Amino acid sequence: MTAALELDGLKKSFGKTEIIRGVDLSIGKGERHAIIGPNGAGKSTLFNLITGRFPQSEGHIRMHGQDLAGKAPFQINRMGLSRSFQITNIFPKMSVFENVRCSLLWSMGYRYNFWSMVGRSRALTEGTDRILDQINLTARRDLPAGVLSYAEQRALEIGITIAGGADVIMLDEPTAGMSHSETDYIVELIRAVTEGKTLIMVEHDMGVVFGLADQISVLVYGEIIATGTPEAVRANPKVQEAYLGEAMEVH
Amino acid sequence: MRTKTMLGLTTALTLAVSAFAAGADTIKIAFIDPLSGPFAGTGTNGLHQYEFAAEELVNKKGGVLDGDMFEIVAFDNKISPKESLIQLQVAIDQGIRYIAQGNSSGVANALTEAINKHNRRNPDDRVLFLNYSAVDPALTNDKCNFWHFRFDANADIKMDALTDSIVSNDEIEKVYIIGQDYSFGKAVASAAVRYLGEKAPEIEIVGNELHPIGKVKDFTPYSRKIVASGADAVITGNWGADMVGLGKSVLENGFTGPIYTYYAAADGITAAFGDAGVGSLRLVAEGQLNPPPNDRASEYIQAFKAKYPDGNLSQARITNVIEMLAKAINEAGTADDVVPVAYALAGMEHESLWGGNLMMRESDHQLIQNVHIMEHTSDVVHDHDNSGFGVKVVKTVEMAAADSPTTCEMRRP
Amino acid sequence: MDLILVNLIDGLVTGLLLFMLSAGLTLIFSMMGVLNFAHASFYMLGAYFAFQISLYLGFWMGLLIAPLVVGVLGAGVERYGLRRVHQYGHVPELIFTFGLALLIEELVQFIWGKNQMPYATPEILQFTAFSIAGNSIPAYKIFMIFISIAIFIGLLYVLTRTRVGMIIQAALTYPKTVEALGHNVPLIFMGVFGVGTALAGVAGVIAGPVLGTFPGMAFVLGSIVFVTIVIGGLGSLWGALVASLLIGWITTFSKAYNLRMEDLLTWLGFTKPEPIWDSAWRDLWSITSPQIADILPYILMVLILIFRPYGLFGKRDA
Amino acid sequence: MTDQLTTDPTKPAQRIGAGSLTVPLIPWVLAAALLMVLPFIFTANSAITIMNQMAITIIFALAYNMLLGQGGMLSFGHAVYAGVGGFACVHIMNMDDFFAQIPLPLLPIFGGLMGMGLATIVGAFSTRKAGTVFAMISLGVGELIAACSVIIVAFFGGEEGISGDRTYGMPFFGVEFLQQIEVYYLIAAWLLISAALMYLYSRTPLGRMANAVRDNPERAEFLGYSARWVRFFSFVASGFFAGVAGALFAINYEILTEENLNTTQSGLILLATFLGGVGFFFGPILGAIVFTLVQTVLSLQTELWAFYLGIVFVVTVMFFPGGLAGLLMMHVPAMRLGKLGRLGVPYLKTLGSGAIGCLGAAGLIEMTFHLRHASAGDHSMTLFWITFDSHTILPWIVAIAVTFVGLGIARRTAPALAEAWNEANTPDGAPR
Repeated sequence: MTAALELDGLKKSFGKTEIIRGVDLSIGKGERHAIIGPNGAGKSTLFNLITGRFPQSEGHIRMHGQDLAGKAPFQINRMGLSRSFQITNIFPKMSVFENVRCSLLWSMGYRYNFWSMVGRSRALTEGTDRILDQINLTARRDLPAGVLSYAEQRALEIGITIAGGADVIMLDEPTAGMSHSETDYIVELIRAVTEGKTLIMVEHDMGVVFGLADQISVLVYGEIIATGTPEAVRANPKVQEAYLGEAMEVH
Repeated sequence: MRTKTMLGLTTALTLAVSAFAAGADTIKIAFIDPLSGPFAGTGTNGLHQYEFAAEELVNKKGGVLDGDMFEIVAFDNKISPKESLIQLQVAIDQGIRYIAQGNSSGVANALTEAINKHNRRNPDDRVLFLNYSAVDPALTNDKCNFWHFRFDANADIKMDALTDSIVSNDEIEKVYIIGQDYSFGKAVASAAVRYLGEKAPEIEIVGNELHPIGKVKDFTPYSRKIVASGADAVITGNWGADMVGLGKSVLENGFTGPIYTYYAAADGITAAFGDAGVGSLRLVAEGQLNPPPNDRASEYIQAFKAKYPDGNLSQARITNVIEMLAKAINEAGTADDVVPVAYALAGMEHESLWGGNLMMRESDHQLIQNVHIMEHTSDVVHDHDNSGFGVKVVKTVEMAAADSPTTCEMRRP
Repeated sequence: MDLILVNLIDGLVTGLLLFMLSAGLTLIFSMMGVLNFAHASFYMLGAYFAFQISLYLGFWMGLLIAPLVVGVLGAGVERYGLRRVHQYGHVPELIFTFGLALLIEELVQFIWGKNQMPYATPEILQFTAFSIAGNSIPAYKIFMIFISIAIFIGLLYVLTRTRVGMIIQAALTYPKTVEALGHNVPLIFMGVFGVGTALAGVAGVIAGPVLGTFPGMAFVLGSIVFVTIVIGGLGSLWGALVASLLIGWITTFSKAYNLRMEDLLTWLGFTKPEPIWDSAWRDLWSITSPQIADILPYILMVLILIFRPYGLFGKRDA
Repeated sequence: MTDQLTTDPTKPAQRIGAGSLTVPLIPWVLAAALLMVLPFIFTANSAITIMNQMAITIIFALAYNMLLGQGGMLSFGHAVYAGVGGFACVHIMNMDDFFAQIPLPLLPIFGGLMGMGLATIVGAFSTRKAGTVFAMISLGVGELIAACSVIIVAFFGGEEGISGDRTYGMPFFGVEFLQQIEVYYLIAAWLLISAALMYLYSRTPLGRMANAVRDNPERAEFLGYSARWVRFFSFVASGFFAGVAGALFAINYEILTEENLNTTQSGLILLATFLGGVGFFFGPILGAIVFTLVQTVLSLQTELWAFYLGIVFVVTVMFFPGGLAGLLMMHVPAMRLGKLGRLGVPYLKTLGSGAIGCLGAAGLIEMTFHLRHASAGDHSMTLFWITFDSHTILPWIVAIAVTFVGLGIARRTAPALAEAWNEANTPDGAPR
């Protein structure tokens, strides 16, 4: 069985600064994989490399065995990879319903269709409503997304990310800036909507990480210093030393 | 005609139509020319000349027919062919039968064609086109029609006179032709080449070029070329800012010979040249202001300057338009049916306020008149732009090009 | 050939004039991300103000006062207009400055009318500095060159050698950080906008007498200034300088020499269709370089945008 | 407050726009009926000319808004697509044999295809980026093609343009399009067809994605759509309808010139569209109507029309970025609550007096202008149907008084209006 996602000697430099310094990682199908690490370790850069936002300097990224080199974000998305963003990245002027519907269009085969009415497709409307229901935003359906509360926008962000039915889901700090109750709500949401899919997430909240992930990788200064189950990573002395130290004591 | 207002909606649309509704005893002449935008100065000045001429030459003398007065109705065409057609429609709708326009041959081409079509499609409310300033030769040649009358000498006729003047000047051996890149500029250039070739093949044309119209910020490179070519004289059809820009730049960069022009007077141009233009600027035009041709003309100019101190009597032909139209209406006995008026105008002879005879040639509706070569000087009685400078006639071609050929095949109703 | 030297000087004058406009525009752009469509309108205001002042106090006072007035006006536009529109995003900002350009043109016509103003060079500079092969170089042109270079050096000095310049340069790249350091970034923005428009004002003051002071002067120059900073690379002062000189020389030389498309096509191995006036390509064959001189910058810009979207010296995408 | 705005999903009738399954037909039927009867209300030929102009501008503005409003692309050179479509149609009119074979009403299709063809070429490189880069390329290409129009005389006819005769086409059910009114109905029909098509386009997947790309191109890329291709298709579609507008222009005026292509024309359509409002489909329609009226009717009344237009435009950009349509749509919540009527009196007080104040100010401007630029000795001027001497003090006092009293009352009553506004937008019984 090929891995869902495979990184092989991945490097990225901005000018002379090497941000990602050779990452090898294999994420299996259906795995829930969390990437943790201190600020500035290169977690978001890693995400951006995988999703085609930046080109890598060296190395390979393979999804289901296919090389992603030189592919644009939309091409990677069409191959079944979808991501969310650390800073909420939705369509603020469009309604919540529209937001979700737009994220369904490509996967439902509409592509650059300009001859059929979106409003006429029952399947599309029902599909959108189903996702709205899943992310608990049915009541907000017709509001402009920009007026939602922060937690609701985060939920919408996740809704948009999963709507297209991608089988590899990447979430960048889904609970950043949330209160405890909001975090619990989002964690439950993530658990529900990524059922049966490969999940890769960057997260700072260790509660979330240990609650959700099957596997954890620790990224420090552009290198992965440990990968394994939560227990193994927790026990890893290198991790303890490099990063977790005090942070772990708290939890 | 007043448009009925329905549903109590006195909308702006109706306003447009009814705003100019006036009494029955006036003969309205639509003045369609730019009254806003970059050429508004020229347009407004022309409008004043029309209003003054109608008042002074017709209305004060008791009007035409049974005391019908002339009224000039102004329409702003923003020097756009499209706007002109809209304004033409508005004018026709107000029952106006006479359309006067002059600025830009492009607009004139659009109007003459539109009027031709209109008259063919609507025989009940035909109109006449009194073109007082658009000099593209095509208007009285290939594009001529029965409804169009041109009161200015066309570009060819003027060039004929202008080249005569050049040929008679022994000091001119090399000529540089430069103009704006459009129909009129090209017409001027080809006429210059043709006439010089016919009259004085020994005169060398050392440059013949066109520059983009209204877009050149700095004419220095052109004047460098002119100076470097060793030309003794420059011929240009430039007008407006292009005239000022080219002329000033040529003089500034060391050119000392004569510059032969069509439109280097009034509308701020005379003031802009001032002292620099003396001895160089030559102008070919009809209508003599200096030396004053007769007392009547002088009185007329003084009266105009009294009413419009900032204005210029820059288009003497406007008085010809008004006088000849009045005469034609009287001869035809009607102002409503333009066909007899047109027949009366065609072939009409008239003595101009500015001296000399006028003859509206029947074959192409081109007015045959005296064409003058003038020079820019301070030795004038009537100046332009209140600058102390003006144009003075130095040479006259009587009834210029009276027997010139035309390709016009006019269809008459 | 002597003419080359003459044209080099002429092109330099045009280029430096363009640079005074594009320098301000590019400063404003790199700081605020706003392409000020109305920039050339401030140039026009400079010329008109200077003309008005020169009627009473003479040319030199006009040169001194008019740019200051323009700068204050510009700062006012930033403070009360642009800052308000800023919240809606860049496209409305661009539309705002576009509307402003229209309004200023109408305003100028309202106040001064539609004719060209008799704004002339000062008498003290109305002589021929020197002549090259019969072509005279007016002293005023030399004066223009000196003023432009002085301003460029002054600008460079302020930006690289003074504290204010350091803050501005920092604010260009890290506005948030500079603000956090306690500097009043909105005030800096206003100041830069004011200075940028004042520079345009200076250009207007010294160009008005030679290029004409009329309501269309902004429109004629406006889009060329845009083209300049796009070619140079949005936000790059050196780019603006290089592009200005490039455009100055390209347009001057293509006007000064009659290069014909016919020669080029023949050289490329095409045969001239006969008879030429009946061919659909007749217009292509008859093109000469002076005819297209003024659209060359646009062609250059489109090519640059296609092949090098960030311009000659640009560091980032707009 | 936001809670109050939430619609109840169990009542489909309340679902607005986005979710509804049907395209509302009633406005279209009303529009068609209105277009039918308008010539019977405004019978004058010049009124029909203005309405023709209006209809053409509406199509063009709607096409422009496909870019600006729906696609977020600001173009300073869109006139070239309309212009080139129009030029192509005049050339077709002049191809005697061919033109006699096709009925005139089909001509706009050719214009549209021509506009579309050009848009395809230009769009291939200009739509890579939105925002400033797109705006600059559009300006450059626009200037380039406009400048070429005087150089490439074979196609564009140089400065004087080219003209044709629409009546040489094949008669369409016996109609030869000799009269303005016949042309009116042809244009009206095309207006309905084009507007409907453009409306429907905005409801297609591509149309929806154009909005998404406008709001957040990066996010759209991560949803499987190439922002560039979405922009490209919008651009091409917009080019088609611009070409249709150009073709109708050709049919109506039978002449096309350089000014159909130049940046002034492109700027005007931006002005009209933005004034109307880019946020709503009907915004450009409103804008085109108002703009055409200002251009053709107000310009007959005052030389300063462009000055006023400039002021209104700048004020719109600064204070009402939603344009006229945005202003109208602000009243929808109050209308839903059935409280629109409560705004009537405060509006009358504030806006009424404000309008009078503005007219007073306009009067002052006109008088200043007359004082400065009228010919000396010409002291009499006519303003609002009153003729008076602009060199006496009385009219000035009156104008100043009207201005200050009008604006003063507006200012005084503004808080009351704001109060009434809040009131009207708050459901009864809601906590304030």
